[in-house]
Amino acid sequence: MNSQHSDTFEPRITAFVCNWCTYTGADLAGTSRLHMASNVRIIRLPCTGRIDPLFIVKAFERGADGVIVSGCHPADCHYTSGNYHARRRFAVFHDIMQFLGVDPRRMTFSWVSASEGAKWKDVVNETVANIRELGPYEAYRALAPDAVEPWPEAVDGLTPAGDQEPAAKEVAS
Amino acid sequence: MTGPAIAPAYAGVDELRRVARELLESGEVRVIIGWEDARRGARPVFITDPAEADKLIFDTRCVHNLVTYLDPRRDHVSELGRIGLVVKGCDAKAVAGLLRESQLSRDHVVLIGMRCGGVLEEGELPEPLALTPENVAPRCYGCDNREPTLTDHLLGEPQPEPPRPVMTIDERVAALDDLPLEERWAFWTEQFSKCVRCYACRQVCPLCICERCIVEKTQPLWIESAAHPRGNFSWNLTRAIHLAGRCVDCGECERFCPVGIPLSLLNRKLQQIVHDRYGYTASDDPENAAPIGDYRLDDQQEFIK
Amino acid sequence: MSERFFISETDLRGLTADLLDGGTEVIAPVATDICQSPSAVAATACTLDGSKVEIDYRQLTSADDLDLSRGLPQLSLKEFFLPEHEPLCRWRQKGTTVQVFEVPTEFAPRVVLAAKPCDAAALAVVDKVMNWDYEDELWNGRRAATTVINLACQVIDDSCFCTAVGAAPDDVKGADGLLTPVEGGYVYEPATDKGRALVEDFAARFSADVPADTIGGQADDERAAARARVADNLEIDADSVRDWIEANFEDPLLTHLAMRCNGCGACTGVCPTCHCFDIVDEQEGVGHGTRRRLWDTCQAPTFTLHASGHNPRDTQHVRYRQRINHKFSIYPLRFGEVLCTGCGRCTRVCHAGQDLVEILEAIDIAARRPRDAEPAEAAS
Amino acid sequence: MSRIGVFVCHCGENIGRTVDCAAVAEALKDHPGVAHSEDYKYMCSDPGQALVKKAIEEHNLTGVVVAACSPHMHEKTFRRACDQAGLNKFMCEMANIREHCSWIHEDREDATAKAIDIGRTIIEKVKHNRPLEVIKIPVTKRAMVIGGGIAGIQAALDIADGGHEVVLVEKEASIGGHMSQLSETFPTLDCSQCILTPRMVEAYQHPNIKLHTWSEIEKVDGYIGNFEVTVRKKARSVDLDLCNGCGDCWAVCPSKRIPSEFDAGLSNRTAIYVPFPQAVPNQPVLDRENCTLFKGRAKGLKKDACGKCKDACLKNAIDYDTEDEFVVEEVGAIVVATGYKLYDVGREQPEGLKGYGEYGYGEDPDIIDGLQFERIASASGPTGGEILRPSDGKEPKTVVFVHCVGSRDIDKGMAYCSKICCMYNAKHAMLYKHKVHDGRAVAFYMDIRANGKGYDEFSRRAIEEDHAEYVRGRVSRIFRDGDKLKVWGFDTLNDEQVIIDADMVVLATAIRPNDGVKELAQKLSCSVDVDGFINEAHPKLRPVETNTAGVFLAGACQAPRDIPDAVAMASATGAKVLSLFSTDELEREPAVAVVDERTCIGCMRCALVCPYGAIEQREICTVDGQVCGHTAYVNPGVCQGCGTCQAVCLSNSIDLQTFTDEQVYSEINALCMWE
Repeated sequence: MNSQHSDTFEPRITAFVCNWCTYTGADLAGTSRLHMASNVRIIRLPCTGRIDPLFIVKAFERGADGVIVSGCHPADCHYTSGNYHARRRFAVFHDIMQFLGVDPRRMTFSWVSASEGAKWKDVVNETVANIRELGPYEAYRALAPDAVEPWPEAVDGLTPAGDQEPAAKEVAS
Repeated sequence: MTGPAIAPAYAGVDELRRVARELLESGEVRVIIGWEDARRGARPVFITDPAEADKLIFDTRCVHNLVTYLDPRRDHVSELGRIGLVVKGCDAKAVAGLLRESQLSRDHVVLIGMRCGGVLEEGELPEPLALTPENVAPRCYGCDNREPTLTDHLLGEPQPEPPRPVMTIDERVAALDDLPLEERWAFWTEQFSKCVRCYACRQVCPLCICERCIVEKTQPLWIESAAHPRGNFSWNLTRAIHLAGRCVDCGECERFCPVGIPLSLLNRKLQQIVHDRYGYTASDDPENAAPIGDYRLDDQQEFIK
Repeated sequence: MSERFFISETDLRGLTADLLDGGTEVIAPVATDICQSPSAVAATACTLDGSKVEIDYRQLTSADDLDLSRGLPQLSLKEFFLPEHEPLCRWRQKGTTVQVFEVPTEFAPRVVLAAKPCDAAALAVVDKVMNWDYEDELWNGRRAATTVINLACQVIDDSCFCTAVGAAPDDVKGADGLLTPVEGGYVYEPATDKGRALVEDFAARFSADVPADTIGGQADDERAAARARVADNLEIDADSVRDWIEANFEDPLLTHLAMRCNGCGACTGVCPTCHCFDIVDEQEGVGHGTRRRLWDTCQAPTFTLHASGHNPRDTQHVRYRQRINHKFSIYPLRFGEVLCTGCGRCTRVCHAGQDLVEILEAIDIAARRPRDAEPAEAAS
Repeated sequence: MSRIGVFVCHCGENIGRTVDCAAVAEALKDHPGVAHSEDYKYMCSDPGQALVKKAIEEHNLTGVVVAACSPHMHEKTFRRACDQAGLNKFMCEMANIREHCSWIHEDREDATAKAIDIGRTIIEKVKHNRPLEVIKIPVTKRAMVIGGGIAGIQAALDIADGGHEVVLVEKEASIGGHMSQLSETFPTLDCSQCILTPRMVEAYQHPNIKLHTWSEIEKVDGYIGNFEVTVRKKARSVDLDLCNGCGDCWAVCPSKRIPSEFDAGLSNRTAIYVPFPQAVPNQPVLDRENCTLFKGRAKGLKKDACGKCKDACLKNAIDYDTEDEFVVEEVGAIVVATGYKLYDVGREQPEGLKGYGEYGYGEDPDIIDGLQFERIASASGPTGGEILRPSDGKEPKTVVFVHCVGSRDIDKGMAYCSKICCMYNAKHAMLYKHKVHDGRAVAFYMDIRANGKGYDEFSRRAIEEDHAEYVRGRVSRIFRDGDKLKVWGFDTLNDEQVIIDADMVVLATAIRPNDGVKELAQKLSCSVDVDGFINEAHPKLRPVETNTAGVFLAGACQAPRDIPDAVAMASATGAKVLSLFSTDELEREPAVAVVDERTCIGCMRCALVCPYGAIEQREICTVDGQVCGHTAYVNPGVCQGCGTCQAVCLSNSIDLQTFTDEQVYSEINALCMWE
């Protein structure tokens, strides 16, 4: 990913956004041609209420350097109260993660409405800038068993499944 | 060197034995769950025969939160019939939690509440020791429910406050909070790396009542079940946040942890969070709604852009 | 056992240093005062100026860390042969082609020093199931690469019962040699070729000149005394226990033993002979991941949960009975020895008060009782 | 094993310019589970859709990913195409590489890499999509219209004429709205009341229309096709069944100095009153806040201080003890037509607005707003249609009209254009000149926005035929100087300061959403925009729909609207509602939560957070029928698919179809490719 910039750090950021406000706000940023950093990958959900803290944890596990969670402003929730419940959940999660030693700047929580394409752009750019400053999330990646069980050397070609035994042995040596 | 003195049993043991006997004799309950004195110290006991009611004890060794046996999924307990349960104040909060979450009907259980003056950190001792700052269960300090209100019988006499432990849990949490972020991370990842994923913490928790724990869900595998640091971080984090606003601070998770992870620090931090943000403290009033699942229009949101 | 060597305290440390210098991994009990670590402030078990020693088998980084004076480590040696989790293979996929990487099954030589006899004996017991219908290459590879040297047990408490299940505090079962503490050092008795090789490779550290008054005298007395102390805790007839359990599977005694069990599974984690594992595929992303095996516990409902939703062991007392049944009846009937070496960890670790000493005693009493007598009372 | 087809759209140049679509299609070919991948210039065109259909058949695809625009744009299009090709339509998802990629990035390499990632994410999701069937729910063929202005009346009439019952709810005592206050209407200068009142009467008498005036929306439950709306009928103190509107009550009312809302404060009314002579229903309401009797009761007087109206009423229609009444109306669709209010530009400003203290509005009686001028110009107004200034009743010889007071002013007012002021100012100037032939009408304007049919001609007529003086520039200050109002302005075309001695000033104050719209929107689960207008579902393609299915918008609740626009929107909502009512059953997306009864323990946390009350506790039984526990159950007809229940379920025993745990997990996985 982002291999074209191998010499500079390109943050990988996952955004969990609600369908009605932030996703639509990001659409509006598009229709308004608001240029922004390209480091964010959006995962669309119906509502912030649907966002389980495990999503964020899993994103870090999968190598995200930062996470954005964004949805409708209070009182704007398409589902009336999903974002209020999410707000409590995120507050608890935010605080406990900080207690565990996770830099809160790794997680951006924001309200971006369907009409706030420009705000979405700012949230994206600010988060990217913050994470760029913090650097890759090595501390979290160090938790991976990969850190102590490195992969065998990468190989160019892959062998068909039926043929795997010799190739694998060769690689493993 | 002289150790702490041996302390007498708390007042109310005789009453406890009498009430237990009467409840069993009248058939009001089929089993009394309380504490007994065994080869290795105090432990839970299930009494079905009124003649054995005298086995019951109540002293500083009665650490166990027996509410864990009310989990509706413990068929071998529930099939005995109506339960009489001996509870301390902290235990009664867990009963309230089960009632709140529709896991128990109030008339299924007779609660025998004991006025409590605090317990030891460990109950596996041949004799009840007097509480000292070194041996007292840290959670007992500042306990707000030493006389349970969610009871059918309240026994014993008012007890003095337990001693202040050498270091309270709040002080330990504060000490961690004062560390730089990286050191906190190092501390917790080291602690979690000890985890062997036996799930003792979950099994003994009176409020970990899921039929299938999230960690056992394999499709998708949100939490890796292998005891590597990554899986351990997710597991310990998730266990803790699942108890946010539900934890009653009985400390059983930490006591049962075979590798000594200081889980009560995490639990206490979460209690502080829900208290500071939502003004919620666990109580033994089942009508007192838990903070997660509820909201206010003006909940703090300073962390949201 | 005719061969006996003396090794001084200094030479044992020197031997350890030699091994480490030679690049051999050494595993031995290490005591850590957890209250001295920087994070001690927050570790609830500690007070600020307090001290709480945890003892574990660890891979040594220095010979100085070796601590031979302590009791049983928290966890058994099992984890060095069957790790809590280990990769079995890893895969990658591109399009429809899949590449599988298998893990190596050959391991570098290593030495376990001062193993507790109950822990070493457990290796020999588990060897049988690991080479029964399927030969476990990873287990066998680690076993072959490892020299295990026992230290005769000195620290015995009221949960030890190795002598009741055919082991002893000075056993060499499953080990390659035995160290017995004597004045100024240890008497070393090799039990296998691997054990003898240690003497050959580091001949300078050993002396064939064993002080006559130590072994055969004082040390033997201490070994006998240790055995007697363990035997005081529990004596059973393991064969009749085995047969009684098989014949009385439905006896209420077996299920009522487990009333207070929380099913936490801590006992199986700390048990040196519990060897059940689960295999999971850990996806690490799209098209790649690791197949990993990890400890499992028969005390968890999911252990026997069928895909249909049916669970043959769906309550805790049935699961607890399984644990007893497997250890003291099923395993001996199939492999000729009990799946327990009497280390007592399960009892010590159980804060609910499940006490294997007490339970085995109760079954033994039931087994000795004439067949037509009243059914036994629950141990509680 | 999944067989996913990937279709990368160039969207002409829209995507193709910044994203190398061929490279994206090529890269995704090797993604595990992809059986086919191609790119095409316009995927949404007929030939493009044909490619999708052909590939589904040829490659026996189990899922389709269209990498193109936002799902909000064309998801339906491609799902339909899949359906036609025999693939369950819920096996098709959009990868948004236009709005979220090509339009917001410039670097081609970056954008292409990101487009590939986006494609992978959605491929991973689709691999876990499941074929679903649409949910069918019954429709209550009865509509509610909230707001009885011209938009509400029109919507109600259209739906009622279509054969369905309509409940029209109006918070004032009479329907008619702001249009009833207007004198004449642009661009035809026909009398507002002449065209409106017949409509009001028609609505009143229509057999399919049920009218609740002096009523507000208390609560909205349910969902499209099946709303339950609780209407608060405010205590009117007058029994409408008995009252014949004779007027004896207000004739005797001692409180006679209450500013009339209808006359925009330019005349007074009594405490028991009919808002205006043509009111519908033409029956009075008792304004309890200003009534002597109720003021006395509020002070705790034991004996009622008045009672004259009750004594005067021969029909015995007045009852001081009526209370608010709640009526639950079951309807299948709701039209919101709550209209607007004018920006009160005085010194005291709520909501962080700055106001226009320098214009002296609210401080000098001769500085008035547009609606007040309407009343002055109206034949039914306080002056009988004569143009007389409020302070002394003299005919003003110089009237200054100020455009854009609060509109198009980011600093002190609103950013938007209020749309109707250019036209009504031209109208006001003309009405004034038609009545005061020797008068001078001066208008300060920013731009003339007259873009409706006949609008430009109309505003030119004001200048060319009626000689209104148009000064392009802003007014900086208005203040009293003796008998005159000094209006300081600047003429930007002549680059000079202008000072006008005016007798009266009319401020074209901005249009704002009506009071209470935000609260109403919340009850309807609709969102409001930054200015407080209710959001439409799509600004161009779904302008009268909201994001809440079954709730539609007409008139100025959505944005400033003139009468033709409001009526057009109203008729559009009528068409929407009638088309909704054209089927007995409604098809809904199966994006609903489903409980796994095997692992649910019935803790009911899900029910606690469900905004729709869609979750209930259900007993579960063993095979022999014995109750052995309880679990949660989601009513699929009520569930709206937010998924809040799922995130609070500790064991993840509830799963939201179309956004399942497996789907989200897989999407996150796509972050980490081994390449």
